Amino acid sequence: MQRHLVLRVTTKLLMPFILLFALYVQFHGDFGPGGGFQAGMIFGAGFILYALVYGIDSAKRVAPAGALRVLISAGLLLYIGVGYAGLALGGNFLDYGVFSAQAPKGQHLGIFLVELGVGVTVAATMVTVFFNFAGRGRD
Amino acid sequence: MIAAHLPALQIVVPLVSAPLCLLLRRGDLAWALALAASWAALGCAALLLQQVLSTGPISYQLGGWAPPWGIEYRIDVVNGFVLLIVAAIGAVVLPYARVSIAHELPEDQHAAFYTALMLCLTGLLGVTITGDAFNLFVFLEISSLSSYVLIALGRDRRALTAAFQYLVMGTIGATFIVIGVGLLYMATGTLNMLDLAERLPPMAESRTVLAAFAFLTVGAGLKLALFPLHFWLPNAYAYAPSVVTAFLAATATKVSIYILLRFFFTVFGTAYSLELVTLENLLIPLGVAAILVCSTVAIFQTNVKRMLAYSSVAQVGYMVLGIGFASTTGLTAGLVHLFNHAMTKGGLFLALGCMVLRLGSVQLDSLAGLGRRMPLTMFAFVVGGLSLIGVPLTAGFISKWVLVQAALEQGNWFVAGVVLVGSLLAIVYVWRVIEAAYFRPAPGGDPAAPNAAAPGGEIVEAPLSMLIPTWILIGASIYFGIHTSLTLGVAERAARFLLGGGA
Amino acid sequence: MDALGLYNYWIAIVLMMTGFYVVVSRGNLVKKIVGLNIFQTSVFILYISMSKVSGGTAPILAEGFETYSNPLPHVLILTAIVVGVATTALGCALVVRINEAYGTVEEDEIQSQDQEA
Amino acid sequence: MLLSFLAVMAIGMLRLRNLFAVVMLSGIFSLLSAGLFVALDAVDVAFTEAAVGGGIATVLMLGTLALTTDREKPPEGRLQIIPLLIVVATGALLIFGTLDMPSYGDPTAPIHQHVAPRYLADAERETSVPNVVTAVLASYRGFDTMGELAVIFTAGIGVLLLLGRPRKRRERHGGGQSGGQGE
Repeated sequence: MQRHLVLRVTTKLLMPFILLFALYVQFHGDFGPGGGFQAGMIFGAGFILYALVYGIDSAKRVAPAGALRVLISAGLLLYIGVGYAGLALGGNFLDYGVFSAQAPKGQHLGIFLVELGVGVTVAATMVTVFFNFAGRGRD
Repeated sequence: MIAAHLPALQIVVPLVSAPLCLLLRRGDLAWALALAASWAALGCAALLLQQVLSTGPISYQLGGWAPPWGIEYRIDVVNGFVLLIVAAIGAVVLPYARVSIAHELPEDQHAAFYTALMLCLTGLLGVTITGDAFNLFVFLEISSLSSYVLIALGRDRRALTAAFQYLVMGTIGATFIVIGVGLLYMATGTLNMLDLAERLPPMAESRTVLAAFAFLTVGAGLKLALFPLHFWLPNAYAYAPSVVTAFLAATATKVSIYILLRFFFTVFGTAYSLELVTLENLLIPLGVAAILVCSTVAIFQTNVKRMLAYSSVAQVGYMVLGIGFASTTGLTAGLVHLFNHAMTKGGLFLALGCMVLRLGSVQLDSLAGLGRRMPLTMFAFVVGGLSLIGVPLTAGFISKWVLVQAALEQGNWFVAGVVLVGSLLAIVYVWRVIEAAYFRPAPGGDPAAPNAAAPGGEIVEAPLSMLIPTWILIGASIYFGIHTSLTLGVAERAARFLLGGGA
Repeated sequence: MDALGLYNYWIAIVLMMTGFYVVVSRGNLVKKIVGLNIFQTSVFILYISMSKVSGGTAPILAEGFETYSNPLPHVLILTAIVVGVATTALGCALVVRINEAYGTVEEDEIQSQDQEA
Repeated sequence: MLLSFLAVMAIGMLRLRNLFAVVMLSGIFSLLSAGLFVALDAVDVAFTEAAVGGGIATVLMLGTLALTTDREKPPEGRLQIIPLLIVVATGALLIFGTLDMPSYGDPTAPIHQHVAPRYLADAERETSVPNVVTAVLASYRGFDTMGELAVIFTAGIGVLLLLGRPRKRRERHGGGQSGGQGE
């Protein structure tokens, strides 16, 4: 598909919107439907679209396997880290209330952070899975 | 401060080590980290059990939300005991893993392998410790998914099909558990196990609850390889990497049995499970069938790993029998056997792993003359075999002795007889291995051995890093055959706790 | 407790059993995974059906709404969906590897190859 | 109405032997059930189901088909009785279980009485997040979500371990038999 001009141009036009939408879903999940998981999925799907149109190789230059490996771990570590932070600040594991003098604010911060962790790991996992499947082509 | 958060640390320490292992990339560093984490987990488990024994059940509120709104960890004698078993096996298996895995897996997969292994350990511990029915499912899936991967890493291509079969069966089992939990939630409006236990008795007549009970039983039965649902297990154990087989054989089915116990006795309550549904009419025949059929099948296996895998299904039968009696003695027998069998079977599979390292195969024929070439490994196997049979002074004897007592208490001579017959069958299959190893001459040069790991045909003893863990487990199965106060004492308390209303 | 009130659950159960039947009866490994997917999705439908409150609205708090549907099953199913897709990914990876090792994804052909070996 | 469509899809997937069509149908199945979830007020779930079932799962399965084959071998003529019996028995048990369930949409059902009201009443005050689903997911039951993330992580590791290496070194079993499509 690398040679279809229409596809390439459309993809290029769409990409910013897909990624922007992913970010919107990520950060607006507190108020409307959405959250880290859905955002990660959309982000991953957008990237897969890019890889399909522009070829796996150029996609891999954008997101090398090593970086993906780091990102997969980083998201989970962020989540667990938030949990540990709760411990360190004198609460129970994953207690976000202690992050701020007013518990609800701390909660909001905690939710924001863990959703971010979810989004990162999900997106990176999706892309990794896709690369690994695509990398075993017939050739 | 740390003591108060032990329940969370028990899970989170191994969990955090998993992504870190992946980040380290170097196999040896990842191994060192996993080792440290597994020992820390063992320490947590020991402290927790001690705390429970002296002060009673511990409750920990994750996220600081009170149950039933938040998720609660609840440790009592029963799961404290199971936690200790799982963590101990993890801590013993890891030192062993380094050489064995270096031999069986390519270098660049090591870090990811330890990641998967730590995830599996986390999942199993998480299933055991949690007091929330849905949280149980989530952690069950962590352990299941990682064990599918671990099994698929076996060198034979049949490992792949075995893993796929396990994936299908395991997913059906897990989905059944989800259906069961959903039905319970629909009937009561809560997911917390203690809360469920309080709300269920008034609805004992409800058909929804009965359906939930059936789905949970079948779902857990699939996971623990309860007799007619065991078809995934022999292949999965036979073709997985040695370390994985030893780890899973000693922990995964045990945790599933714990799930069954927890739902039967805590959530539904003794009155419901035994008086209303009369579970013993189901469990005892299944246990008997498992012992007789699978022990017999084991005799005809030529792959020793597969032989022991069938024997595992039979041993699950003993534990199920113990649960089926539903008396304090019966449950004690089930729980003690859970512990003893974890030590014995773990040790046996580790011994087999040593043979795989040197021979490349564990076909009966290739073991010929091994008694002289790998005396320590082979002797470990013999001792483990004796414990499997249930010879006095081994741990296996203790559990079978208590089980027979439980049978006789209820005047059930038939079951007592079955236990004896099972031991006789075990003698036959263990003897086949011993006969091959000690009484057949070692083949000279042996072109049939499919592995070139021992060039020049010289087969030497396995390295110490593998022998010591093997002997720790085998030694434990002797030690706990002589000093029974720890195992029997705790198991009896746990049994009484389960029957005493459960709460 | 009228029959109509349970209709939703029953359809979900019929779907569930269709998926389950695909899993246990079909020998094609890809189809087994599809079957598992149907099975699990139908369980999700069962859960979400439980959560519905007549006259309720989506559980996002806003002015002017009084009744909301039950959010807890939604949360559980979100988790379950993720677990489901993780299982699918692993299953697909295994199918690819099996196909590389055996050259087929039919259960009976794999079995006959194993018996020859 | 939607439910009936779903049933047609499911039967279609059972009957069809062109695996490509089966996978496509399963994608549509997911999208339809996402529509159903919207009708049942579960917007977050619908969103996820559409992204997962209609998107990622379908892409994964198409990828698998591309690497394997898209024709299913025709099954042997006989009707498979044992699977049918198992399935019918399971289904009957479930239907039996539904008999004592509260009616669909009944606001007085126990499920809406015990735990859930507190979330609806207090979540916004306690977490300052108006989407109750997000609040429960990330805070009240945040530990479940951490587990869920670990599951995804496990799947990522699994795929990495299973498919991450070039296929040549994988042929351990005689090498010859694995003629596959690809070579």
